[in-house]
Amino acid sequence: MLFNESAPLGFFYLAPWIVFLPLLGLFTNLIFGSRFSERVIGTVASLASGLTFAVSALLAYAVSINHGEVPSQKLAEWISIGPLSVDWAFRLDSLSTTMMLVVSGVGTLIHIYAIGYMHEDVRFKNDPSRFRSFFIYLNLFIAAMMILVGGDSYLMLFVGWEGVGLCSFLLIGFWYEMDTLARPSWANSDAAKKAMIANRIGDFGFLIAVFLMFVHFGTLQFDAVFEAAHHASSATITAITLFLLVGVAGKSAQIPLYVWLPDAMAGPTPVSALIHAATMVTAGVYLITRSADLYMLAPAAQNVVVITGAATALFAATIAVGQYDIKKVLAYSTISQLGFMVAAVGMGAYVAGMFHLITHAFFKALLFLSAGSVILGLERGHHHAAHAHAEKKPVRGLKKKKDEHDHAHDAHHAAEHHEVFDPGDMRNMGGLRKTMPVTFWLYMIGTLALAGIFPFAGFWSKDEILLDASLHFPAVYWVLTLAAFFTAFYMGRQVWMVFFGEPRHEAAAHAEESPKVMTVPLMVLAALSILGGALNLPFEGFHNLGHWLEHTLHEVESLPLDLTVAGISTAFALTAILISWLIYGRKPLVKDQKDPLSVLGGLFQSMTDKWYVDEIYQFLIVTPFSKLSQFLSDVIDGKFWHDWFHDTVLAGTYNWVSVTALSEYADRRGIDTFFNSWGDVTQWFSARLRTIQNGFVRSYALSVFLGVVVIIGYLLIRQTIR
Amino acid sequence: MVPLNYYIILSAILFTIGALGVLIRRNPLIIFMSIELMLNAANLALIAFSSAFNELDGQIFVFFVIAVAAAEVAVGLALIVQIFKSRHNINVDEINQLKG
Amino acid sequence: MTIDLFLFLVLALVSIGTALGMLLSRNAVYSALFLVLNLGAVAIFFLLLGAPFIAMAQITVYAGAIMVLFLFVIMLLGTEEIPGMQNWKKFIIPAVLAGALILESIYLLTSASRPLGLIANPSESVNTAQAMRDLGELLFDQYLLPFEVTSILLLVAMVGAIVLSKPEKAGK
Amino acid sequence: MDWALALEWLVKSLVIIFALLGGFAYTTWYERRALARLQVRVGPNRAGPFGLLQPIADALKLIFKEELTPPGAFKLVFFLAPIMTLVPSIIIAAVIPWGRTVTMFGREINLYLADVNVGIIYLMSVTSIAVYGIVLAGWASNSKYAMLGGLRSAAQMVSYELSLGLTFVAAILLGNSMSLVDIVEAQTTYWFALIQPLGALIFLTATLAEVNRAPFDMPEAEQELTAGFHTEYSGMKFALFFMAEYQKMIVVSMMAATLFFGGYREFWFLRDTLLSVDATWLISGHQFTAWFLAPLYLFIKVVGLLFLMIWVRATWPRFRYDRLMAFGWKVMLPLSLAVVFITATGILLEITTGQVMWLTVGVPAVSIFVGLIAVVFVYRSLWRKYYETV
Repeated sequence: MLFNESAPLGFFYLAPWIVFLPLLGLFTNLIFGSRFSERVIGTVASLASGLTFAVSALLAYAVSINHGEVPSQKLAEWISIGPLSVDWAFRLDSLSTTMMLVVSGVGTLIHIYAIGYMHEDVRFKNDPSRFRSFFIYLNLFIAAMMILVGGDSYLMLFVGWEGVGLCSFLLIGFWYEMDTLARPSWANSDAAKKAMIANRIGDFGFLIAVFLMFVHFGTLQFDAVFEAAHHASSATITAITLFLLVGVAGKSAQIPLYVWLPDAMAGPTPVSALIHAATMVTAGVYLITRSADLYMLAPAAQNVVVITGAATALFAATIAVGQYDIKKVLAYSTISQLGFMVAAVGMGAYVAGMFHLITHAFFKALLFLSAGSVILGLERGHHHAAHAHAEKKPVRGLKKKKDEHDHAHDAHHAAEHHEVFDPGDMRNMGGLRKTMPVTFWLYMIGTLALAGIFPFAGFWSKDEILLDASLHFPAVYWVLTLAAFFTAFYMGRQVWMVFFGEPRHEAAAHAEESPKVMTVPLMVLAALSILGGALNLPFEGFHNLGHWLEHTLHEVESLPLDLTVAGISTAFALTAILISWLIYGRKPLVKDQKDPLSVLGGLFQSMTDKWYVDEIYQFLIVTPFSKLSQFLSDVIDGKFWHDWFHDTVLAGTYNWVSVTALSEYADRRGIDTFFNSWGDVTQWFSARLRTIQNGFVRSYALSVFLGVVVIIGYLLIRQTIR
Repeated sequence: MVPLNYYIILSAILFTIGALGVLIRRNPLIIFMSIELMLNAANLALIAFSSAFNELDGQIFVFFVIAVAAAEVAVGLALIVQIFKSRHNINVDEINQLKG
Repeated sequence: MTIDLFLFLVLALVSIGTALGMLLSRNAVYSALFLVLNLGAVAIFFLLLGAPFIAMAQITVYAGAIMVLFLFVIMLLGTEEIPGMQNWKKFIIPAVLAGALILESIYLLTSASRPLGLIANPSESVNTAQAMRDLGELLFDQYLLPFEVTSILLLVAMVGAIVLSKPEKAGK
Repeated sequence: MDWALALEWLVKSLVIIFALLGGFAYTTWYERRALARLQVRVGPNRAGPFGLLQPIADALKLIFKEELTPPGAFKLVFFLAPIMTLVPSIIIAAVIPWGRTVTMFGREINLYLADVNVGIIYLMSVTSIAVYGIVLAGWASNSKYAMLGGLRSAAQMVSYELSLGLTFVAAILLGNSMSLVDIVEAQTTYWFALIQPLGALIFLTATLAEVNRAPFDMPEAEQELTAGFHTEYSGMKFALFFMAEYQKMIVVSMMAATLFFGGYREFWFLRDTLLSVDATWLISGHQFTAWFLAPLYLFIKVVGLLFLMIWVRATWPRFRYDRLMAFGWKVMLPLSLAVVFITATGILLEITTGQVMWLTVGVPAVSIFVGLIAVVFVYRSLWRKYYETV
């Protein structure tokens, strides 16, 4: 039954629709999409996502009036084998509905944004037919994410986990036959494969954790697992939680599995914003929060989580400083912020972690989307510059005839771009403040939120994490504060390089503002980035998020504002911004000028080269592995098994047996002779019997009739004799 | 009160006449009719048993036999018409090769 | 001799006579008509044996549809008369076999170690609606699968007949 | 054997036979008059008042005419064919009820010859063997026209029998019985023609084809086949064919009335009034049921349905033969299958939900809808064919 009518207070029966609605949108576009215009496709997909948000809101409302006590909504029995029994059920509590709201809310805004973004992107990349698949993937992602956050067991969570992984793979490799600069290459599909493989390692850990749970607890349903965990040995719990952490490290890009996330920027920017910043990568944080009951029982594992998170936060922040690609900076920033969250949930500050997750979703989505706007602006500028050169027409005139202009792009786009132009490279930007004012102001809001400046959302959430850390893990507190300092610094660097100074490239000079369909969702996100802090203000009587999550997490500490911690972090952030102004803002970069930080020499070069992690992985893992494979293939398989064992031992024996023993003696002299004589006899008889086969159907029937008479006669005789 | 044996004997006689028809007639249509007669004889036996043992299953079986006979006749007659069209002759003794 | 037995003997004579008529008539149309009469006689047997539905089905399907088709084909092809039996010698063996079969059957049945029983006059049960209902329930309950299979068979036969009798397109 | 029972049967059989014979005679008169009126003529009006003696004059003429047997005809079959045509048209009336049980002369008398529980299948089997007479007449005449007419009629009647039989099924389902008396009684509240209008329409159309009436009078299409299967017949043998045709008209009208128009039951608006078949009349102190109304109602309905047939003949052109077969197989058969399906579904829904609305509203609505769809498709395909030929 789709509708569970026994559920209290109505709305719960809507739970399955959070999955069905995106699937509905998906299939609508999949089946009918080829006849739809882009506008309709985008509207259908956005509507599906938006309705999902509405349903999530209703569910959240239902949870709130039910005080969080909601039975899981069973949709169907999925697996029932022996002791293993898994239902397709939806768990509705404050935690999952929060995640649903974030995912579908941010997702909807990004859907709308993507209508505008992809319209131009598919044309710059010269393949408008992929517009539809993009939205199909996006809807699939929403559905999978909803399964992930809505699942009532670790297995359902894993299903969603794999589903989002698949979508991530599909979307990173969306332009699979080119690289990020639209040159023919397999770079993008390599990035997709990298993401897939890195995630597989993490998923492997997750799966082992699930297996352990099943072996030790006999169930995978959340409540049952938590209940059983109290009676399990601490070693078991520690093992489970550590293996879960491996999964988290894969999905949420923690050390050592983070390497896929920067490469994931190969996907279209809305994907980076939705999947690789706001929602999917936070699945790990959600998983730890969901498993809070388990982690509480394993302090050692918690410590490992904290250390992983803190190390990731600092490590990624330093790399971000050295990046030139506008999206790469944000990618490393995302890794760093995820480190914050993981550290927070590791410390047991689940509310702080979730709080940062939500605010981060807002401002990082905002930043990525604005970056996308910048990139598109540069693309347009590049185009117009090329046109202006080619046709000697003013840029303004072209802008009026935008529609025809788009067609013109389709037609002779490929011929236009001779030089390789990277619209994501910050060294090509500069001065966009004037040409793209809306984007600039939105970007500023995102930057301030990320840097943790009062009163933006990031300030409140980050401070809460720092405050928790200062109370429990002083060392970690300082690491995180340092990471926050770097955060503010690289964001400042980015803003100065992108928006201030003079254009360093013709494209930047001709850059154009994005259309409303892209900027309006950004404004919504900007508003959320400003006001998001209100979700959980650290004052008596507020702590809304804390009280809300209390339904699910049970033990929540509500810390008051600590002016020391807030002051230190604000001071650090302001200092960092000031330093960045001194380096990049006071004397803006000019064209082809080296980065001022290059004075640091090898240190800065290491940051730019990501601390050589990829190279180390290559050296430590990939090269030995391929060497080993080569060895196994060439020597063991080729030389030993194939050449020697197979050819000499097996084939030799076989040849002797077959040629000499069987063929010559057994077959030719024995069997052949026998059957040849048999055949002669048969031939002789058949020559006699052939006359019966005369083609007259009735003579056959006569034979049958004769048979009948004889059989009945036999019966008769038998009966008489007896 | 008719003994069941009488019905069976009648059925046997009818069946044999049908079989004879298949054996001695050359017109495929008549052969077909003879087959129908044989089926009919079998039906009679079935119904007689059904009635004697007071079970309805025999009637059901006859029902199926009738349905199958209808199908058989439809296809068979179509075949005969087709053969006639291509050979202008339907003497079964002369239809002893598969080539048209 | 009861009236049942009298009726049986008369109908048996009619059915055997018509069967022989079918076998022996030179003209295919007469053969078909004899067969129709035979089917009618057997249908009356069915009525006597308490199977009115089968009797009516027999008339509707056999006499009303199948034999009409036969007549139709006979007339369509104009093959009323194919010389039947010029050479009597050829038919001695089948005839002897047939005679043997009949004699064997009769001997088997009459010499059976125990009698097969009598058929009571079923006319009381013929006219109750319950028998029809029972038949229907049996058909659509216990014998549902054979019923469906038969329907598929009919469908296949229909398709086959249509394909076979479709006029070939010009040019092929 | 009860002699009184035998006498009763004999009397009832005679009543039916004479009713049909008389009905035949005056149906010809009826048809000629009605046809004439529809064509703004007068029709037979010389013999007797309103030409009422015209049938008798016709009969006399036909009886005294010379009978010819064409050379090369198969004499026995040629002689038997008219009889084989006539007999089914008479015996089919045996199961049609024209009233209910009456107490008369101290015994209960059923106003029908037989109420067998397979009454409907009896109807089917008799209609199905009715084709023999025509086919054999065509064949035995040893004439091309007659032969073609016979073949056409064989194909046509076998084809339309399927639709006819399936509409029978609809009536069986609705009446929940195969006994015609039960079916009539089941229509006390609603005529089946109201519940299953499409089924009734298909029934009427298929019966037109079964009795070879216009617009389905292919076997005797004058322009093509002179007179079809009875081209070579004359005199009384021809009269028998003639008789058979008109008796069949009467009989199928009775069947239609019985299966779809309430049979001998009163019209629905007369229910529970004094004019109901169940009503009890009180005349000079004697109470008796109004049984005699039943045959009257049946008569009225038959006359009405006969008029429908005549009307159709007067207004509709004849079908082309391939269109006729195509119509039978491609339109009538699917539609009648749909009728069975819709009816059965409606009954099932009524049983499972307990809502009579399914039957009284759902089935007619869906049937009419399906019928309209069929009309649209037929219309479009006709236009397509037209454009292909133009």
